[in-house]
Amino acid sequence: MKPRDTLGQKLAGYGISRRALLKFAAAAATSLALPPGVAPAIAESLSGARRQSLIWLSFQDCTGCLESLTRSDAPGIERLIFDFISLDYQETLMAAAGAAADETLVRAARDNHGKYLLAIDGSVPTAEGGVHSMVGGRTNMDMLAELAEGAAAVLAIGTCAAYGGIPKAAPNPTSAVGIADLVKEKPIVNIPGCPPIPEVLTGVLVNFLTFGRLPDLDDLGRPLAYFGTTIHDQCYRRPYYDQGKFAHSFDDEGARQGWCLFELGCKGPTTRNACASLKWNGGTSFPIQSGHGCLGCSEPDFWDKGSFYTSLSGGEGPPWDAVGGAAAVGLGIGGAAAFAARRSRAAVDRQLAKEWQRDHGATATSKTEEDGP
Amino acid sequence: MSGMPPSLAPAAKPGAKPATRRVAESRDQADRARLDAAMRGFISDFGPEAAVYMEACLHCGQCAEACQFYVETGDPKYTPIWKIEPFKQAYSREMGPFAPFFRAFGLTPKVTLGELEGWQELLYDSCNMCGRCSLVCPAGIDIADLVEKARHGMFEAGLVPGDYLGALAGKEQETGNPFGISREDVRRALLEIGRSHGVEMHVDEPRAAVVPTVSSIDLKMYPASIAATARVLNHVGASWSFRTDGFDADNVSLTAGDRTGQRLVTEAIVDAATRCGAEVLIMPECGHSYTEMRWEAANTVGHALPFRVLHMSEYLAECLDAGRLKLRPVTPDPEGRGVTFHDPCQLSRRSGRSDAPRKVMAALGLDLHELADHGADSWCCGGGGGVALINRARPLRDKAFAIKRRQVADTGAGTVIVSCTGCRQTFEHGFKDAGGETGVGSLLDLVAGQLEEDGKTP
Amino acid sequence: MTLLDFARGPALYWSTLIMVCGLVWRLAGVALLPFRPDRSAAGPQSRGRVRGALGTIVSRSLPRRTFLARTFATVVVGYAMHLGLLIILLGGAPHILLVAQATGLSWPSLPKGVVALASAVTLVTLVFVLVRRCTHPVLRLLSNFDDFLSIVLTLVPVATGILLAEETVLPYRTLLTWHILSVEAMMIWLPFGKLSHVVFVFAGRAVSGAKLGKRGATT
Amino acid sequence: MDERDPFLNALMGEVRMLLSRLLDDGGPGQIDLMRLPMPPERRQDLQDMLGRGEVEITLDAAGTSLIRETAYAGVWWIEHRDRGGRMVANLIEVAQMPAIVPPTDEEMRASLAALHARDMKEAGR
Repeated sequence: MKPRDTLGQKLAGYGISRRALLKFAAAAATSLALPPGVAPAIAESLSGARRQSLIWLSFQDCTGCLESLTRSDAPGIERLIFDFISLDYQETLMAAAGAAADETLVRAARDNHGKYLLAIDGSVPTAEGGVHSMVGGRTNMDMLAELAEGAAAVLAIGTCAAYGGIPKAAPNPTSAVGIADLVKEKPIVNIPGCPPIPEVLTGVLVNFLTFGRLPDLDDLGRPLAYFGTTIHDQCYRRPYYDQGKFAHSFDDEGARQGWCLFELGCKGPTTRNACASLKWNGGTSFPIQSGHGCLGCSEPDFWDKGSFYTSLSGGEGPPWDAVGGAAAVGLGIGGAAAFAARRSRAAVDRQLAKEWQRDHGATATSKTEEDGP
Repeated sequence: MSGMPPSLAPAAKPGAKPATRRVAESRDQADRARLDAAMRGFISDFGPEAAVYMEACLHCGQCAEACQFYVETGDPKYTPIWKIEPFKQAYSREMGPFAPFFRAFGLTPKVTLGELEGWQELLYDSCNMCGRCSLVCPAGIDIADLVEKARHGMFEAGLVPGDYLGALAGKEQETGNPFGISREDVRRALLEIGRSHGVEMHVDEPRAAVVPTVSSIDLKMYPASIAATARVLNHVGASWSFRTDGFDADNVSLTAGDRTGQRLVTEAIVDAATRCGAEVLIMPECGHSYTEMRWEAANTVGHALPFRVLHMSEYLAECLDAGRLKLRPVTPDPEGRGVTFHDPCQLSRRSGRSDAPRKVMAALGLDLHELADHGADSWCCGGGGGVALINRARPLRDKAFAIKRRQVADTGAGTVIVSCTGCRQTFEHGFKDAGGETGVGSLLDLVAGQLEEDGKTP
Repeated sequence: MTLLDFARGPALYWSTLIMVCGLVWRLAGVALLPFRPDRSAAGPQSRGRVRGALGTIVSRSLPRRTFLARTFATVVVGYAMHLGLLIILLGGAPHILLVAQATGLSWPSLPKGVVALASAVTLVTLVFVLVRRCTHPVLRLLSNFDDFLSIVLTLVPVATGILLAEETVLPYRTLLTWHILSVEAMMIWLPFGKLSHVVFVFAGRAVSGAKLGKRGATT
Repeated sequence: MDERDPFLNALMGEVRMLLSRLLDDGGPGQIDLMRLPMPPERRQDLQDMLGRGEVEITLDAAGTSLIRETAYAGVWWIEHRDRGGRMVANLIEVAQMPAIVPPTDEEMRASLAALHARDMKEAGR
């Protein structure tokens, strides 16, 4: 092992001190929800970790995820992790193009077979054999199948890669799917979000570098450390929800007072993500803090769950004409039942009238005729 | 309705076959046929109102707490709404909005004749149709009304209890009164009462503005009440007459569930009163016949009645208001125990006229001690709804009467004033069976004894 | 489609339609039966059929003093349960929102604590009602499957609603799913069972109130 | 501030427990404040509660860190910031001296070697 292959050496080469690494470890422990006491152990482990090869493929995506992960205006210490990672192939970032780029990919996959991490942003189109998204004449489906085979683990970055995202939204013309729908044999970690929070990817990488494995995942394949609680649970506006104080429109007094946005369609209660604690843009803010409800972008099928401005308790009730239709059907059936009952009653009345006629003849001041049919 | 107004129609022909024939026949009918007859009887004249009641029951059980038969026995089978259970089932199967489904999937078992036989006691022996349960029901279900409809079904199936009630109803159809007294005998009896009580009697006058009716029970047991009726009407100077062609207001058929008989009795009285140009028809001191005539007769004959129907105490109150009835106050009883008053359910609760008898009592200067539950809240004497006519029900009736006895005792009053012959009988029996010493007095008799004669007819 | 999506989507859609259809069906089934006009003369103290009907709708909500001694438990429990349900339905912020989205009508919500207390009271009374129905001789005699199902179908949404509001035991999303589904089950059953009393108690009161009101009798 | 904020009282209790453990030689302890619900007001209240001691260290390593002794000796308030000035970790550390401050033997040996090399270089000049 060459000395520069460990992070410690590499950091030293950058002039990064032990204290800086320790500091980063403390931050990583915080973000991974590990006890703060383990920071020294993380630092030590990181310092001895080997350089990790990472191959990044972009499929049916908008590059927003990559923007989110790389466009940090003040590159923090987690930036170093990316530096330490050998980002062997990333079409958007790499200098190489054309055949040279392809060659890079082939070499990286061959040299680190079984050890590299495969990161993917964007969904995979499957309609018509996957021809809707191709790189260098090969479909995304093909590339995924081939490269996943040699990967140690797959990182599905962003909601599209994780669950299909916007390309999968109805009517889903390309039959887009998430990575987990196609890759069955490899461990997959989903880092959903539109875009995902950069710190989450860092945390997953730290976890992998430190402990050599992926973090604990929830039932939707997301790291529990970041997706274990709902936005609602961590939201600073939560006390207003508990007090029943809600903004009813985006410009009312409640909105100005910073009350709960539940009624304006905030999906916080059903969305698991770390936005409310890690926040965005270097911890500046997050959507709810800036006055807009959570869209639930890190949840599967978030685009197809009705309006972003329909509150959670709302749901999709039937429109008035359908209700009217149901009432009309009810009237019809009820009317038919009443008609049947009327007929049987009328038959009884007729029979009684006949008996009356027989027994009392002309005395019959019939009462049966005056009742309707 | 037919073109001929009922007032011009001939009275029931003497040869007309009575409904008892159907009762007798029904004994031999196959169970199936009797069941069908029961359902027919039940659903005939079954309209949206009764149907809403059927749909509205919550099974909350509060009606039990309003019924003296449950309260005094603690037996849940006396829960009022339970008394019509087979008919509720029949409704669900035959008439309800979901009837086709109930039938198709057998969700409600078909009522059996055995069940109906078992329900006979609940529908007849233990229901006064007093409407107290109707008043407590949070869904406003008029259970008394439903029991009346259920009895129609029971009658059609030949399940009227005992020969007593059935036979009374049958005689009523033949002669117009439940005792089978002929018109001529009635006429003789009335004139005889006039003679023996020294009061001017009007019978079968061709024209009369006021037509009183009586209960035939009075004819046999309380002739003084009939004399009192005549005395009061003479006193107020009314043009009045008894009509032997429409004389008995008992309408036992109504409580038996015999709609044919009920209609014959009602029509006979309406026709008689119409024929002599009556303005007022006075119902005797008797409950169910009053509600029948007051609230149902117009629907039975198919047109608004050409005269007003008043209970005797309503008529007395009106005469007081008009200044035609002048009364001497009663002498206070030496012990100063005062009196209490038993509200007849049909007048007070079912028709909203608790005020009328009280106005009369006030004019008499009676020291009235009200029962704990009075007016619309009054408990039934236990004899209403024909229960008084069922011999085997007497022990149960006595049990139910206990609550009335307790409430009367609590007032400390020495006398219970009643204004209904049926109640009067039940009270007398009830006090006798319990060995009590409380007296029972008729309001009308009291009034007749306190008339202020101002030089008119003595 | 997750279960929650199903609950909020097609299940809500169809349960609403079934409820409306069933209620109209049942109402029409009784309202269209042959009606007989009442020809009798009104009583001297008559309030008329309309005032009688409306008055009784109100008056039967209030217990009559004479019956109270014997019906006290039923009345108190009935009041507690129905007021509790009313507070939950009309005062709970998410429920107001539901109405607001369906109709555009909105009103201020009650503090969460008040709604929580009302929910607790409602739950306790519903359990009491269930137990009493199993033990009281009259209620045991009267009760059928419908009665028990109706109570349970009311109890479950209240219970899941409480868990949902307190966010205990299970994740919010799971609880929300079951809360919505349980309400939908109740909605589907509503027109066909005893729960239809939300309409029929008032219909029953109106019918007998009209009759007795015309007579001038106590309603 | 509300002196009776039960949350902060619990936190202070934990600090007391960690300090007592440290004295029993149970080693240093940390509380990660960023994982706790800490709106700015509450954070300020906590800082006010802990007060300020005599020592304050600024650490310049990949961004600035503030290490400040509280009014309670042995209880340290630590804020790590990255180069952009954003807080990446916020801890209460209960220790004689936060581990990040004193240099390790290895570092001192490296320093010694560097000094030695410098002397050699000066001597050789």
